[in-house]
Amino acid sequence: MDIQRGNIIVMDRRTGKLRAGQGLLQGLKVVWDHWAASFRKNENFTQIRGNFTVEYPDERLQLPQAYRNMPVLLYDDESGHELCTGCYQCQRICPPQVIHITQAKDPVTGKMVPAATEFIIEYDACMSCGFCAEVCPFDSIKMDHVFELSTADHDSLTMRKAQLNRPISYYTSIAPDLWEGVKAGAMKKLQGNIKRRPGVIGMAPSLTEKIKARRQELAEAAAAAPPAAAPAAPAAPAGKLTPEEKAAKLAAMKAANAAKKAGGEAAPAEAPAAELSPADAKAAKLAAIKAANAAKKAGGEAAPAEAPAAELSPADAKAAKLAAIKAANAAKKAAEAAPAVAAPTTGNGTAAPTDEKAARLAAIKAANAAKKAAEQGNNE
Amino acid sequence: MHDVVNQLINTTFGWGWPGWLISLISYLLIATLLFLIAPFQMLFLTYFERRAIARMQDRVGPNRVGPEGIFQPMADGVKMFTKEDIVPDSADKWIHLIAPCIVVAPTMFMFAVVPWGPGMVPVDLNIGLLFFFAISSVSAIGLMMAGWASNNKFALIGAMRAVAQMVSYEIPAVLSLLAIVLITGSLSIVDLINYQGGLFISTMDVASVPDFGLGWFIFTPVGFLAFIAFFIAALAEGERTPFDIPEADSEIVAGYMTEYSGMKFGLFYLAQYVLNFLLCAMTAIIFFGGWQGPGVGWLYSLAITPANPEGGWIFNVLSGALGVFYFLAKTYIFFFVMVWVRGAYARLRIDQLMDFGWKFLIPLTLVNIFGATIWVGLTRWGAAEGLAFVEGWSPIMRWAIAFVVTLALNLGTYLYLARIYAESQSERARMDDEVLERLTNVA
Amino acid sequence: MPHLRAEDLREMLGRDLPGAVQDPSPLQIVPPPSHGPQHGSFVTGDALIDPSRILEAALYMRDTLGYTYLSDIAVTDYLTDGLLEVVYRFYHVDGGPSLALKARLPRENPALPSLTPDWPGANFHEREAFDLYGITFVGHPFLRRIYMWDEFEGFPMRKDFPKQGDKYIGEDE
Amino acid sequence: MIKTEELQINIGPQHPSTHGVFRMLVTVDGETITDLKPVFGYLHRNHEQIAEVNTYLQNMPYTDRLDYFNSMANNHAYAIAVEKLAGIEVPERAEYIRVLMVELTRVLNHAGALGFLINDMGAWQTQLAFGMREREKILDLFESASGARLMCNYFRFGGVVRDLPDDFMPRLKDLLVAMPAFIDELERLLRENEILLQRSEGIGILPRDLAIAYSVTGPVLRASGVAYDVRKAEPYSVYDRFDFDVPVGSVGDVYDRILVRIEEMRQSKRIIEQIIEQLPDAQGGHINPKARQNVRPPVGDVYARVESPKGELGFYLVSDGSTKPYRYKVRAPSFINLTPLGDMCRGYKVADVVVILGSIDIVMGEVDR
Repeated sequence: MDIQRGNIIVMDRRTGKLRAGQGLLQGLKVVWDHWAASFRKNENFTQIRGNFTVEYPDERLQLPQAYRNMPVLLYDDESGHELCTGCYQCQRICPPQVIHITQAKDPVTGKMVPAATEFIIEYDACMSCGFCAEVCPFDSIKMDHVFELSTADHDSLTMRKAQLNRPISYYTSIAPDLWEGVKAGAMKKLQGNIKRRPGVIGMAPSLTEKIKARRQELAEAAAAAPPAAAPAAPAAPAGKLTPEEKAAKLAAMKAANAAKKAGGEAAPAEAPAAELSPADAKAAKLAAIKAANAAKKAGGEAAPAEAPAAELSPADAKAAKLAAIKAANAAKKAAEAAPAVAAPTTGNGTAAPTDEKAARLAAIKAANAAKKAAEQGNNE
Repeated sequence: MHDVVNQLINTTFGWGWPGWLISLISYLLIATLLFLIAPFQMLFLTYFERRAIARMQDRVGPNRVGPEGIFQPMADGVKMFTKEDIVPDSADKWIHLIAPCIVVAPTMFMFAVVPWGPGMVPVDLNIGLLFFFAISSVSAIGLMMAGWASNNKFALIGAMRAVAQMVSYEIPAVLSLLAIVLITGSLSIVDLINYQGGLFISTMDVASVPDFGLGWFIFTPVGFLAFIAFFIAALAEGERTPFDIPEADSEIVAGYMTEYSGMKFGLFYLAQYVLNFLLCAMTAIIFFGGWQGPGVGWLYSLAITPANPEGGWIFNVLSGALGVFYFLAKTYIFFFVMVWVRGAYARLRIDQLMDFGWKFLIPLTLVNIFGATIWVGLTRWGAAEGLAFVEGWSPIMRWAIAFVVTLALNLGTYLYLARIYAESQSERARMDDEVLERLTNVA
Repeated sequence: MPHLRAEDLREMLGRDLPGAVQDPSPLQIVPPPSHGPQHGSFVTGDALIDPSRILEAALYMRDTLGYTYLSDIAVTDYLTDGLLEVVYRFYHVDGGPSLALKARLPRENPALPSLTPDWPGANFHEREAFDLYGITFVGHPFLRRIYMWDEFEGFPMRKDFPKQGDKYIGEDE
Repeated sequence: MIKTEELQINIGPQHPSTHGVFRMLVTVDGETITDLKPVFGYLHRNHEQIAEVNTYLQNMPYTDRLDYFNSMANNHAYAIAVEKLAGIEVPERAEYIRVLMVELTRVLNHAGALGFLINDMGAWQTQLAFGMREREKILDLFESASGARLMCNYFRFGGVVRDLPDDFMPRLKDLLVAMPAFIDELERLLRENEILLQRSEGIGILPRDLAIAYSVTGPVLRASGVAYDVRKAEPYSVYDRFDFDVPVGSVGDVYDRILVRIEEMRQSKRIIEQIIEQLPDAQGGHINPKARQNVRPPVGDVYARVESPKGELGFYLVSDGSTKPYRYKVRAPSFINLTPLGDMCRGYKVADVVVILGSIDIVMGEVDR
């Protein structure tokens, strides 16, 4: 046959050469060269001699970022929320069908919530194909680099959600570039999902001590806040928003506002920080709109002033912030809390808010304090 | 040893024990010492081999147990001892049990005639070489017993291969030594070593050569060819690659050892490595002067010997230490060569092994014996033996002529044999008409 | 490089082996869904050969057309259409795309003449088809199960082979 | 004349050199083979049936497990088959990356196969260790690109799963520096070694016509003197853009198979060098963004094949219009190359059986499916 772009080479068998052991000596020479070179380490791919052994438990190779072993679930370090929404995409794509998801339900309304209450991966049957990580629209499921998984039995390789949870910071430590590529979208989606998660649903269960307790407090505060607003807004849009959620946001905004008032020098520092994170800004905007709506119903006189501001703001985060502040003010007025009690506390709390996170924490603390104060005021 | 014990008991303590008791005690001591040395050698050699071959393959080898993994063989030994000993149901239990012992015992006997240093030989038999090779072939019986008693087809094939190979390769091994024996005129291993003093030329051939202990047989054409033939035969006797056919793991699993486990398997291993050690030692002794080396002869001449009772005992120790060092160094170098060969080559097939032994090595060694006779004639004989024309040549001249003649003879023979052997092999490899017909008829 | 297309092959076979080529009927493959978009039916473009004359056609391929290289024998179980289809795939050693011969068999007691005596390379293909689909190749020298054990009952690649439950598990354990 | 009894030996299923759970029922007269029947199926998992219950994409990681030495080549064949069936376009750059991976796979496979072959001849793993060392380097590259060393699962319909990482090309160029040295060294070890020549010359001869009749493919076919390479015979992907030669043998014995494999590694290296030249100019990304992974191809059947390192790997797919293949048939090269084993071994010695088997280069995952 004729061949395009190439020839047919008939291999030369080198027959007719005297074979008197020179080939054997050549083989010995090759092996000797390797023996002699083996006392140094082989350094890179260009070398074919030298000791190649990586003495595994003592030294380890750097695993490439794309390395995939077993899937894990990510949760956000800051909020403690899992990225997973229980959308069943991974369960559907999984070739050996080892992923089993139970989606979370709102305990009150019985509706589906974008979170997974249980997430099981049978590691013993997982084939590490990585489809689940590829298909995950929320970038929640990622392939881990840990490969030392051996156990004495199959059962301990059935991983439940608590064992699968890893913080995002862990994933960025093993695959920074890969996470950088999806980070913005993932975090944006997460913020959207957090808002649709009532209470502590969707939080990494392993963080029980710290965040869950805190969250519980927020929930309590939220449980307290609606009654405070209830007299003014009896017909709150309950179906759309979870009351606790809204209340929490409101409280945060309120606190932020109070903080700004209290510490004049802290305010300028906080404003740019707020601008820096678009996801936060958007959330704030949403909260502001919601708060404004609530406030509109609560205080009739504030509504005409608020409505145009809320409508104008969508493009501008700062405006949203302002609107939120205004809404909070309105809400505050409606609640008739004692600002005098709240102000000193928040003043202390925001004395040195150097970074965004600390500021937010401070805000939450301040909000709690304010809420308590409000509660007391109500009770009295 | 006898002298030392005698000195200690009768002179120092003055107990005046009879000679037979002294002999008994001293030989018991020697035997105990050797039985301790043999397993230790085996342990060390396994470690040595694994490290060396790992280096050849760009690896590190065992390096976890103890410093640089030196205790790895101990760990393996412990494992061997604690393994369950499985005897197949249909095996012949008694023969299955005693076969490893029969394989191990001869290798221990062979230590009896191996000189370790000047004056350090357990028994100086005047037929030492013969004893060595006679005893070594006893283990073939053990191998056959092992293969047969296992009642396993792989074991049987392995045993048959082992016996065939051992029997075949005894012949070139002994024939190649025969050339050396012709030159030295003695079957005693001690004489063989004593012959190899000198500096590239043996003092026995040319008396004026200074004695640096370097008059090894390897520096003569006859000795060199004999060395090549003997070493190849030793590889076959010791079942080393490329002749590890009896236990060809890629073909017949483990040959005669297939059905053995635990310490019985360990005994086969022990026997094999001890045999390898002894064969390397023999190579070192016969062709590389054994303990001969610069300084040993001079130190030994100052030591206490029957010939020189006034020597200093310190020279006994020094010459012994140096001699043992030379001897072991040479032996380990040969073992390294064995490992090296194992690292480089594939295994021959059984029929090719037989071909090589019978059609190449044996003619080669026969020609080498002829060369040895020429050597002896040209260097030793004179008018009395009918070689009048050599009279008047200086010893160095006679040596040089003998060197050239034997070199030409051996080289020519080697090349000629290599050519016709290669031709015969490629003849075999060519597809014969019968095979071709069979293949085309299938379609 | 020879470039015979499937249509050419059909035409040539129709000319040189009259009666061997059959008209392919469209295959439904799966029952039409009760709702949603309808799947089209499948009409093969390859030469469909009368099963009893498959050997003849294959030898024609080899000796006349020079398609000496029998690459693959694939069987498909069209349960809905009630037939098994065997695809023989031939190549020319000089290169070029494949030519396929297809034969349709009833699902009950399917039988075909074996190609193994002429193409020893068909041996394992046919044993596999026998093992997994139960097609008997008449004239095969050693028609035994190739993957499953000899005592195995049923033909596991058939579409009606039960996917659940295994009667072989539980006997020993 | 002494009457001898024939002995039946089972080489395998548990045996050091059957390359997996493979059994050869050998009848020997002394050491000479009079009959040999390959028996397999110990690893049978009805791969084709599993594939029928999976979607098209879900089958991709299963193809990795066919011939676990060459998962990239398996991916390629399957991806081509589905793309042909569903009419998916592949961007140029993706094609180059695919061919790059497959050619690396070929080097890797042949390095390993030669090593195992010499191991079967009784060498104590030195050649294997050298081959494995080069294989490890290539696997490192695979790992950095695909995330896994063996079960790469790198190909998707319309491209590959992700583009090459930044450090891939420098490491590949380093590897190409070492590759000729490695191949030369292997050749020095194998080509003139008298022992190896004795073991391989004239062993397991498969004449040209018989090789075609037996449908063997790949290096085994080419060693028999048939210059049939799917890359040339029916160019797929971008193989028509590269210059490379097809090595063929003249006798068809084990030695020719060794020589052909060594030369194929050189040719693969040539292709890789051309890819490195042409890759920066290639159009498109690593995957066709319009290609849906959850394909639903139109009703029909398709057969697509590639030149896998072991031979012609083909996938026959029948679509019923759903997301799952109605029929999925693998034409496995190892499986078909085993067909002539019995005839190749008859008349040779027991020791030759493992060598001939090693020269065919089978992987049981593919044979048993």
